[in-house]
Amino acid sequence: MKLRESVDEAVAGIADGSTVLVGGFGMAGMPFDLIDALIRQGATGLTIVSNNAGNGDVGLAALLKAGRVQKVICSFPRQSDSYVFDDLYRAGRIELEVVPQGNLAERMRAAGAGIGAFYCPTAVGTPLAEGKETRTIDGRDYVLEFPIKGDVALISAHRADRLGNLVYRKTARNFGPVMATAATTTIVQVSEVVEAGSIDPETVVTPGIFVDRVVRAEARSYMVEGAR
Amino acid sequence: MKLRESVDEAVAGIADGSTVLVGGFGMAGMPFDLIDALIRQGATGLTIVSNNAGNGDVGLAALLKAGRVQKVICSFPRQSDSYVFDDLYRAGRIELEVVPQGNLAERMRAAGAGIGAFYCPTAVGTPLAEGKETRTIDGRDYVLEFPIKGDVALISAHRADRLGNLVYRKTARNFGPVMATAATTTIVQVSEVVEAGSIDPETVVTPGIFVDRVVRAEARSYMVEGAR
Amino acid sequence: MPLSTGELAALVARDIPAGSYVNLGIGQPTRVADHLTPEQGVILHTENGMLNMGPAATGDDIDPDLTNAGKVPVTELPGASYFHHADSFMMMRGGHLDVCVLGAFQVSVHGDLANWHTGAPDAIPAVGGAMDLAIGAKQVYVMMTLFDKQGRPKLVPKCTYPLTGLRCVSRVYTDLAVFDVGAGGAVVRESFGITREQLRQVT
Amino acid sequence: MPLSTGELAALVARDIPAGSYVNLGIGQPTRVADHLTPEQGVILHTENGMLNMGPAATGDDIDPDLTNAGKVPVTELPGASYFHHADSFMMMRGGHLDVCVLGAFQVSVHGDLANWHTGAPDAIPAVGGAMDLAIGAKQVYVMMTLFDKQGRPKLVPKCTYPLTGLRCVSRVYTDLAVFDVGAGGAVVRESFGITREQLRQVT
Repeated sequence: MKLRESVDEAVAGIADGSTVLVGGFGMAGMPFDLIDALIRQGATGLTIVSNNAGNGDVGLAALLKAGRVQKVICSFPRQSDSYVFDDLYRAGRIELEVVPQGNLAERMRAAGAGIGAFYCPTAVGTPLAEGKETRTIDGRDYVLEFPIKGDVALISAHRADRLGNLVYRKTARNFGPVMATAATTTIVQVSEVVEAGSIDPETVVTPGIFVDRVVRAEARSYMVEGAR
Repeated sequence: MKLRESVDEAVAGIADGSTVLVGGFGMAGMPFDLIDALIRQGATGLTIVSNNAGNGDVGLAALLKAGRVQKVICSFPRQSDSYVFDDLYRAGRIELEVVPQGNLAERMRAAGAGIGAFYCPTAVGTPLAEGKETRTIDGRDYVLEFPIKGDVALISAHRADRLGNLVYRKTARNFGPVMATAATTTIVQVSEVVEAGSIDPETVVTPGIFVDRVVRAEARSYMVEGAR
Repeated sequence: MPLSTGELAALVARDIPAGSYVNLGIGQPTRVADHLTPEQGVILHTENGMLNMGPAATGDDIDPDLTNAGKVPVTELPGASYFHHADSFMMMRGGHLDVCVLGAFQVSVHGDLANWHTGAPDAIPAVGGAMDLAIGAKQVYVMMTLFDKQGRPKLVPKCTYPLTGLRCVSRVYTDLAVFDVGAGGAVVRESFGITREQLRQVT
Repeated sequence: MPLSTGELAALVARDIPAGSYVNLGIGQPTRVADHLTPEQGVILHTENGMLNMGPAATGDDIDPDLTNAGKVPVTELPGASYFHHADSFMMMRGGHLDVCVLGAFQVSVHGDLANWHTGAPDAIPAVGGAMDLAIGAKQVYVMMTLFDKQGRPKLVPKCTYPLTGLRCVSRVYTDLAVFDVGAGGAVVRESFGITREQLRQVT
């Protein structure tokens, strides 16, 4: 029931103004085919939560270029090839909230775990904590951080079974398992779909309970920045 | 450097008055051999954090019976065969802090993750939230919960490599991975020790960074309560 | 005719939507599993770290490393997964379970739940995962008798036993009637061997 | 003689205790890895979800799914493990890393770190994992030149650049000297081609 026939079917119904969690660390784990489908689908005014703000002209960068994104919440927008974001930002055409990478992960985990807020040691005394509540606990200072919940998560995994159980490949795992827990609707593109029972239950990384839609998509051969 | 020759060597140095996190859910995942070694080692005045408070006369129950435990922090002390704890408790010879099971897990995770405290939806309006700070966030009520950090964790896993990477077996996994992150010194008994590289890196459940000492111990054939 | 426990379990099972992720707690509600059909494709969660739990294990299938929340040996179904306790309770507390079914000492007409402690001064308190389930699952069903052994209703205007969770129960299945509970109070959905008039008098 | 970047990286590598779990951030500090010996048994962590990361990948070993924090393709060593971002940052923020080595714009003599933002009004802010590493690792080493391109000391009484973390750096490795920093101020451990008197004048 979770399997979809096409990436277009997989992204159906994403509403204008949605908060969309997008997996990937740079190119690794980026759900390219789902993002391309989202561009075709047409939803606009989106808030994107992702570690970066797009590379080159593909994936997240293509979505930004298409003018569908109102705000980006990320840890590291600036990269050697983030020119699409850079131009939009300098032109004042996109909002940016910079979040320390660990807070990005932990705030999404909090959303997935039902935590209302948490005291975090990161960013104490820095500009990124300005205006936030702080508290001293056992002699250490903390900043109060709130969950980041997505309407939708778009992630990429290596293999899924028909129940939505997922395994990933190497460091392409990154934000996928966390985002899967934090969104109302989690949509996953995978290289391979197998029967239930084909994935060793001890090795499942994302249990199917966190997954709503699965679609097989050819793994794209994308560039690795450092390998250019 | 993490491998120990014997369980007695593995538990060496545990101080009187330590907080000891003890893995297991009932019998499954209980580190029997490490607990027996701890009894021989002699540390006393211990605070034990574990889901239950011992079964029959073995494992945690034996440690309690030996008079080494001052306080138990657990979610479910009362079981069909928890008579050792029951007698100590009724005699006023042991302190008890009952913690909802999810809080027990999340408070240890918080200790492992550097979280100072977190707002939690569990137990709002119940006796277990009495005297605790509460806060309404986005219209929902939460209780403020603080981390539980261990001086020592004693856990049981299925297999370790020489770097301390661990995999578990079925529901014996339970609290092991969480406790491993939450203690200053994590001590693990395993059925099998293998060379580095023998465990598929995609399937490691507890990375070695959370593990300080590993010892091989014959898996005990223990009773399953429900199977009696 | 009042329903037997088995009939009640079957009734609950029938009402669980296809494809749901469900936790059946411990004790009597676990009998709901016997009445779920393969076509329903319901996936059972057990708090001690497993999804797609199968039936109780017998004979050579008994594995001390594979038990349910009641510590009874169980089996795994194809597509199962294992995870640690923080992840397991994340599923519960984060609102990922569709339905949980719990026993109760008392439920209030507004959905308050009391099922962990009788309030007896000499009782050893033990809560387990009850409070996490109560506040976490999207739908909390209670399965209980309508009256206790002393003949007092267990569906009450206000719980007198120590609470497990506030306004968390959505439906109460009893041997004599099924109720929706919540902000508007209790509403009878169906009854068995008791008239609505009689029900009104006792609840 | 002032140290070259390679010599400085070798110096840092020499000071990392055997068996340590270490994060080398991005950029220049990653060169420390080239000088670690197998006997040291140091295990490298990369924030994007891996322990026991190996050297950079070349040729056919390049795998787009296996990169370091700088998005450079790398390799895995025997005993590696992969994990998701929340677990990876748990290692950092929970105090499980023994050492991290970071670059810096400025470090204060009391150990404040500024390495994420120049403060230039037109710069696009980007923090990545810098703040998490700064507050999380047991020992935070900084590796930088002692002077910036305008000849101003980067070890300062008080940082003027936006901070990454407060009182988090324990040691500063520069081309001209190594300092311990902290509550008591900066203390020179060793110097290279500069006298202590000269150091006192500039820092």
